[in-house]
Amino acid sequence: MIPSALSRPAVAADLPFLSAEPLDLVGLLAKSHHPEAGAVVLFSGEVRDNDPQTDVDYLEYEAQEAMASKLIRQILDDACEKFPLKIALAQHRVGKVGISESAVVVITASPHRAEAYSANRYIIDRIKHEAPIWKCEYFKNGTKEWGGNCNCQKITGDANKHVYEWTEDKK
Amino acid sequence: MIPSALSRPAVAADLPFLSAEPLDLVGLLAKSHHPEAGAVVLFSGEVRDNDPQTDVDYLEYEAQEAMASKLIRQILDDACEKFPLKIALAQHRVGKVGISESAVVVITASPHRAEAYSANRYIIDRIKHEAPIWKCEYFKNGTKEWGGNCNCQKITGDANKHVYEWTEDKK
Amino acid sequence: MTIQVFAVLKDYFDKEFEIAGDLKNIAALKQELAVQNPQAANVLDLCRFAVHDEFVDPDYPITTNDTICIIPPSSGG
Amino acid sequence: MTIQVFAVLKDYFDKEFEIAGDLKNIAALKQELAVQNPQAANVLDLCRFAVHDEFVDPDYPITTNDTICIIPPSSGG
Repeated sequence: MIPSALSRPAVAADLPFLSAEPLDLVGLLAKSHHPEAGAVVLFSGEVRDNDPQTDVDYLEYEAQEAMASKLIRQILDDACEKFPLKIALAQHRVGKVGISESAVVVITASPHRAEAYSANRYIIDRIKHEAPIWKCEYFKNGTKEWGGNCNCQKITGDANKHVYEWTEDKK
Repeated sequence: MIPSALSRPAVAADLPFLSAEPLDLVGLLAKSHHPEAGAVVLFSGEVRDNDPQTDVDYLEYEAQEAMASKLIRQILDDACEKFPLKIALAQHRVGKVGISESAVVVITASPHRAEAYSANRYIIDRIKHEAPIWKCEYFKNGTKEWGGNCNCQKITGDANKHVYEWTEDKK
Repeated sequence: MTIQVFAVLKDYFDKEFEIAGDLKNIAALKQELAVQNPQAANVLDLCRFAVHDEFVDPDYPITTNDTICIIPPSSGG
Repeated sequence: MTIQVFAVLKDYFDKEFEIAGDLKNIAALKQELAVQNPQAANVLDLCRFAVHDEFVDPDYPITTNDTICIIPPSSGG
């Protein structure tokens, strides 16, 4: 499944952007090599158990699936416009996710490593800030808490304006 | 092989830093999860075939193995001092390496993603600049060329002073 | 019209429910929901609204046949 | 003393060879090698020298029993 002879890189058209099953990191990585890509970067966002207050038992992710899938595709397309990528893929988990399991994976491949890192952060930052996907932490004491990762509008005053880490790379 | 209850993170003490065999990216990734690490970043440096002049047939890597191994261990130790890493590992290939094969892999895992990316670039940049490892490109037309990735001393005037990309992340 | 809510909004509303009445646009719908459930008013202020899977502005006109999604700030990853 | 060279230096020298003579330090060794093989002088200028797997300075004293590695600039990855 090495994408070849494409004017635009493979945005993993056959990969669903959301998955109710465990993410197959090693399977995706095994397919993410390209003869013109000297650098492959994989990011996996995983469930931690060290919440400062109470221990996390598991997480559950909910999505507005149609909008989330469309947005992830758009983010990958945008990444391919901004960076010279040979491979760009992303998949986010929905449903119950246990400790140390992957909630989201992003793989980028490009001729040189600077772009592979920058594009990878671009994609994950936008997914985390913009995709209509929500995390609910279920704690061992029986309580739960909906996540609030993206509080950008408290800073920017605009639900459409986000503060991204990846912009630090662009100086 | 999840490292647990270590005051310093596992620097993959049982993993040789140099390997004459193909790098087992998926095996290494499968082991690189940690309950306190919310972010795992894997970098794979792979052999490209699109040299602008002539087509690369394969690469061969040579190392001063004792010094290279010691330095990679030192770089991983330094990374663990600078960044809050739960996992840090690196392995570089020696000998003949084919197109799309991995020549070097770096995996970092940390509570949050910014450090996992920064530490990963820190490690690969230092390995590429400092480790006594040399690349020789063998072209399809029968010629060969020793690589010159690190030309930093042309800029800095000092064989010990390197220009790193990862410093861009540190502002 | 049919309202679908997500994530933390499910602590205040049913996941999917019908709402009747003369609501001419998204802003009017939001106000009506805040009146029905005052505790949700702060959360609703942070949300965006979507019709046919596209985000719409407060003055977007709505009809009784529309399905409207209320989208809290993202917290994926 | 025994000299080991790596990478591009193997185009100019044997991978491992013996060198005799009254060479008191690394700088003297480097000068001797450049005299023996003038085409290698530019490359040698870019290299570092190591004894017992540690980098050493030009004034590091060497003896006939030492093994000295000549290390070109890195090009790994």
